[in-house]
Amino acid sequence: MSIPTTNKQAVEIGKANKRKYMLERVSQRVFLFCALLSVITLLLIIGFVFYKGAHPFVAEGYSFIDFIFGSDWVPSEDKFGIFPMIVASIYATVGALIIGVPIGLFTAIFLAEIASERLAKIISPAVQLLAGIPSVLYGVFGLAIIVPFLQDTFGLVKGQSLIAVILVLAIMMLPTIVTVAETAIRAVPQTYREGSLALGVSQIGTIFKVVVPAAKSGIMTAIVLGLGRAIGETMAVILVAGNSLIVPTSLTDSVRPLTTNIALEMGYAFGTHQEMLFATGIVLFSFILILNFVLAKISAKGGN
Amino acid sequence: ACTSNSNDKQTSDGSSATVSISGSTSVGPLAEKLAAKYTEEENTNIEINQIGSSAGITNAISGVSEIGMSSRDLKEEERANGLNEVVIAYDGIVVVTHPSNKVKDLTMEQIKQIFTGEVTNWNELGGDDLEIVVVSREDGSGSRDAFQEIVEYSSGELIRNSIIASGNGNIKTTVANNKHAVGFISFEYIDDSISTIDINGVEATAENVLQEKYSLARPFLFVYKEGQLTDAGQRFIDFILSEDGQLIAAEAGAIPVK
Amino acid sequence: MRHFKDNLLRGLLWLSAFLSVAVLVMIVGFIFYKGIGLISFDFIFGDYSPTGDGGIWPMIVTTIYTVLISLVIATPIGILAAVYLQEYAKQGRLVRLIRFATESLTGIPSIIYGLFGAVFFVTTLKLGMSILAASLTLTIIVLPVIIRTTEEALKTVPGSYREGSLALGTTKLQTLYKVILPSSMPGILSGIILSVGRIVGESAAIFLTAGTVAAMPDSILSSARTLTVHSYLVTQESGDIELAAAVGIVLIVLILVINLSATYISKKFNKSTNK
Amino acid sequence: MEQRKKETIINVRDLNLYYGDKQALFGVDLVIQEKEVTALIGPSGCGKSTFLRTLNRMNDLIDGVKITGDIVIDHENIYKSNDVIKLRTKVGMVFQKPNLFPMSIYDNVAYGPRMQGIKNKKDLNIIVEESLRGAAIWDEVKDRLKTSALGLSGGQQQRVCIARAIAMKPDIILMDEPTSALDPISTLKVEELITNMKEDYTIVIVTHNMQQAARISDKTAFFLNGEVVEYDDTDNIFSTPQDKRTEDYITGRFG
Amino acid sequence: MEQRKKETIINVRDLNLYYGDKQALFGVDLVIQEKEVTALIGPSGCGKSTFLRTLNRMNDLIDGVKITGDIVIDHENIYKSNDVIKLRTKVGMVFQKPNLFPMSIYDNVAYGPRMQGIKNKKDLNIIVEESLRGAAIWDEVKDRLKTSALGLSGGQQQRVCIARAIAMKPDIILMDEPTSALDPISTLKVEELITNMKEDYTIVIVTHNMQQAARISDKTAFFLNGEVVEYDDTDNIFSTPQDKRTEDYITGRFG
Ligand SMILES: Nc1ncnc2c1ncn2[C@@H]1O[C@H](COP(=O)(O)OP(=O)(O)OP(=O)(O)O)[C@@H](O)[C@H]1O
Ligand SMILES: Nc1ncnc2c1ncn2[C@@H]1O[C@H](COP(=O)(O)OP(=O)(O)OP(=O)(O)O)[C@@H](O)[C@H]1O
Ligand SMILES: [Mg+2]
Ligand SMILES: [Mg+2]
Ligand SMILES: O=P([O-])([O-])[O-]
Repeated sequence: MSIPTTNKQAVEIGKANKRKYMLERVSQRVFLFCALLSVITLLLIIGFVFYKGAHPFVAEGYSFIDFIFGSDWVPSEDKFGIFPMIVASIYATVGALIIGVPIGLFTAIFLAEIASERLAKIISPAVQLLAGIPSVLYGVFGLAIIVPFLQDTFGLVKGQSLIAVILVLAIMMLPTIVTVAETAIRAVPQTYREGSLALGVSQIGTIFKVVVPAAKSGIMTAIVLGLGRAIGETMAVILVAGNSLIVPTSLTDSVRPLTTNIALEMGYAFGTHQEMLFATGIVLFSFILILNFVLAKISAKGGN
Repeated sequence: ACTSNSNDKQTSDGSSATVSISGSTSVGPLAEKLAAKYTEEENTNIEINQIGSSAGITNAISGVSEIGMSSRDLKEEERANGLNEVVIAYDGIVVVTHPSNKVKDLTMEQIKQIFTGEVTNWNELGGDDLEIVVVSREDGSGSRDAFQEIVEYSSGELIRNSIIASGNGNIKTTVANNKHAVGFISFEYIDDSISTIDINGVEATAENVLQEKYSLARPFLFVYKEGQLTDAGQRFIDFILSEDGQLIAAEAGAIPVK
Repeated sequence: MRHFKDNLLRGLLWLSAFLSVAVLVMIVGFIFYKGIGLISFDFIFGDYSPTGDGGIWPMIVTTIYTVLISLVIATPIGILAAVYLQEYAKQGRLVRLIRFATESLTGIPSIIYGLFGAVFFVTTLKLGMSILAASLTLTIIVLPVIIRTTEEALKTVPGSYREGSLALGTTKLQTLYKVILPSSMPGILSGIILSVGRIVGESAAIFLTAGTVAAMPDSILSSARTLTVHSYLVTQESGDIELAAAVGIVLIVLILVINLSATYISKKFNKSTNK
Repeated sequence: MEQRKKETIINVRDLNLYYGDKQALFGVDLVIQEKEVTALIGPSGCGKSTFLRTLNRMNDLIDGVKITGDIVIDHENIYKSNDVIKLRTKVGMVFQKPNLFPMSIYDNVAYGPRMQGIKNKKDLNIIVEESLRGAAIWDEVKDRLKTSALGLSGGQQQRVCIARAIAMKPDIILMDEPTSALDPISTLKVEELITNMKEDYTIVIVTHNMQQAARISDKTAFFLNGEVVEYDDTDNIFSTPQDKRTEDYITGRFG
Repeated sequence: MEQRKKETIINVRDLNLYYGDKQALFGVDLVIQEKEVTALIGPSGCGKSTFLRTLNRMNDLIDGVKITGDIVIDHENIYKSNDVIKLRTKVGMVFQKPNLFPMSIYDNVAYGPRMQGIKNKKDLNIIVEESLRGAAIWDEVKDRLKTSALGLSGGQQQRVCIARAIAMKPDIILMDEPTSALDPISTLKVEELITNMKEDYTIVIVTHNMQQAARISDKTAFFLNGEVVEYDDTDNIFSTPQDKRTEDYITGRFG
């Protein structure tokens, strides 16, 4: 005879507990609703962007293939190709990850495991503060310091370049990665450290073989959030990217990532031009969804 | 609080009406200065949002704002929505370079060659042996539209690897920090950090524009939907076009209508 | 060999931390160096004037409004959503969908949020360009941040706490607010601090939804300009880096004050539960 | 024996439990009398903890657990009723590893009663003191009731856990190796306590210490690989085990 | 006894330990001979674990711990030398609560050797199997070596912990109540193991089970309130304790 663990028909529930169960049920619904809100907004936003962005292809006879692979973007002449921007976005994101993730994670490890409590108590809030500095100011910093620095140091004719974008983005994702990863690393139970150290494993060995793997899920979150910051960033990038419409072939080329294209022209766009900017948004979206998907796969693989 | 136009705001007890204005970031600062002066005397509340010419025009059409500001001419589709336009001032555009640049005077043709990439080194123009870095505004910008129309090249001809900067200030900072660079900005933003270029020997001044010796200029527009302009809005436009208003515009670096 | 590898890694850890701190010092140093000359009592507490010699008090007030309203809406929703995902939901399709949605939301560029807010909150819901419309847009932006960090915080609460409490005949809800949430408070708080940063630092999404009106807002339905939007406009349009940096100083101090009060609250919280 | 007249309080019939695909309990039948101490013994991994946790439905918390069969406690089929709260109030539990909350000692013990709505400070004080005395820990902590419970040593923590369970005045108390972290003196005190508590409570205890089982329990069930091999009066189990495997296990210990 | 000729391997002189302001150990003197089993007994909270953890400097991890006095292990003053890694390789440890890493069983046991640079798969396989056999757990886990160690029951986990320590082939093994979570059969196996290991290793073990101390140890130290009250051959301690408090404690258990 089988007894399902979730039995729907209530059998004699104590009076005092009735209220508790009611509250329990109601609260669960409320929690669920809150959780669903993000799905609802995501759907709304996707719907909105797709509605706007699909229009030229559905109703005005533009070719989506030309849009993706075209290399000319001249809205006033009805040319909408975003291939250079796609390439720029990929390069910029990957570059920022390559620089920002290791430095951010290592800083987080340093703060959680190596630094004295006193030092960590000073640095951690300072790094958190960086997270709060508006991206415009990063852009100003990039424009006034990084761009001239690149010009002078490497003798470039212009410092607005892919490398400037990468540096600014890497700096911008640091605080997010450091803060979230540090919290995750600190949460690893002390017994893991003890177990490893007691085997005569060095502190560094313990950190990299036991502590960091145990904090994997939190570290993935840190990277996802940091990545979000990098992909979604516009205002700082506009100022240092140069926004040229060329497919970058070197780190010193000026580039125009997808986000920048949207932010740059949205205030001035009208009609098809505006819709094409939304279409750029769709591409960006797909880009983000693919990335999230890949990251989820990676972290699931690591979880086994 | 600007979804509705000022009709709703005007209450019978005489408290202040609100005029909501949005649009071009070039026109914005001038409009703010005019509004500051105007509201010193009039019991009117003027809200100015600088969000770009097109967004302003869209808002004027949809009724989110009573008046839109534009630094470019209206497009056909926009006109079709029954928009009226008023020129509130003119704005001169000046070509600027790094202060160290020896080139001080260019012809229209040379400017075109620079921006279309036919000329790529300053030494071809009598300057040092430095590669030219072109800085332009974004596609759709009123300043860029006007500049290209007068210099006579199209967006497609603009040299591909030009830096695109998203505002007058951004162009100015970029040019001020790069001895290779050349760009164009509104008269209002001229200062010591950059050096200005004369065209065919004519200096970029308001006077020369008014005397039609200097041709790089475009209108600043207020646009509104027929029948949607309130009394308060109309009075503000009247004020701008008055002598007092035009004086303020001149002080702010713009070129008066008359 | 092992020693060498250890020392190398240890060196890299120090180097990374040094780089992070150096960058922080450089950025903050740059902002202060450029902007400190403009800071004065009148600059902070004075009314704005378009001629350039006015203050930024209206922007400060607007910024505080947006932070407060967004947090008041986003924090409870975010925490409850995280609670659902961690404590209630059975791992399955729905949870995966919600997670996927949350993660995707973190990656959407703020300009798209801005456009969405401008159409949905400003036009469709008829809130107009207003502090409220901007705050609602910001709520969507920070929601995923709060959800994710809260989830991580909840994960760190040992299962034995839950068992211990439930075995005493308490409901999940009671266990939640008496044992689980208090133990995960520091993590939740760090999420909120991150969110404050995101809200204060946002520009693209705000100027499309709240506008750029440089005057003291009458109410949360007024169109207004936040500090960040102000520094954005100043950088783009007038290229006045000093002024942008001066606004930056005020922003940094503001964030500092908010962070310190959050830390203080969390300390008090810990005292009452732990010690 | 006179206890024979006591009523059945727990009646387990044909209980099977699966962790996902893996079956951990196989057709367990067990009848537990009220106001007795029932000991569960058996080698590690044989399912003692798993079985114990079915009695207050703590296994509900683990995803993928499937249960078939019936458990009737106090005339109520606990897997048919939905009132787990009532069940768990009636059936208290002490875990293998101490699991105090990160609160003060006082708040830990007062936690359950407070959640049931007892607010009065004096009442709470009385409950806390009685429970801590009951768990033989009062003297050691009475001066630091307001300090964090996590600062105590393992043994002290476990006794506070027992106090926390006692504070709910349950009918039945489940204990999963409650003394495995205690020193002999505390163990003795707890054993005494258990013997005293028998007057008021029904106790089901998992233990590895056969001496302990022999000393304090009335009935003993021997588990092996998820089955109950033998269940009888403790005296019988230890003197004349019927099953060869029981005998092996017991003598293996003392052999 | 013939063991008397063995050499001193651990020499503790006037050891005091403070947790912040609170003193936990008071002038402990103790000389431990190599290849013997030394048991530490005493009531909960008396400082047994604390003392044990000074021997491989695990207390270094706790903020605010202050230590005075000397501990000489193998002719080296361990608090004067800086090579804790060497110390801990030489002095292994098994904790009170199992603390396996969130990895597979195999990886847990192979962890230490790997970190010492052993990469060869065959060597590792041999080490892992030997260690698991040594900890009397091989048969239970041999078919699931690659599954997560955290899925094991408490008892199984603790035995894998012992295997993990054995895998390092240390000179000295510290054990903090290693069998308190084990069932009698595993306990017996581990006890046998400990008795066998004596041939190669020096073992210091904290236990609450006086029978266990009597069965397996050569020397016994009785701790009370952070002091060593009595330290002698195990036979003497259990037959003719010199100190009244030792007697009370021992008889309290079996009284
Ligand atoms: N959450 C779980 N998921 C899967 N299997 C489990 C889980 N918990 C326990 N098991 C398995 O179920 C069996 C019974 O475990 P249980 O913990 O009940 O044993 P036990 O008799 O209490 O052992 P011990 O004396 O070591 O505590 C074991 O084989 C164990 O590996
Ligand atoms: N990290 C710590 N900080 C402060 N005090 C501590 C800490 N760890 C232990 N103590 C205290 O030191 C004393 C000795 O503790 P210890 O854990 O060594 O006892 P024990 O003899 O091992 O007890 P048990 O048998 O319960 O494990 C206890 O009073 C305990 O409260
Ligand atoms: Mg068990
Ligand atoms: Mg101990
Ligand atoms: O005036 P614009 O900003 O549109 O060039």
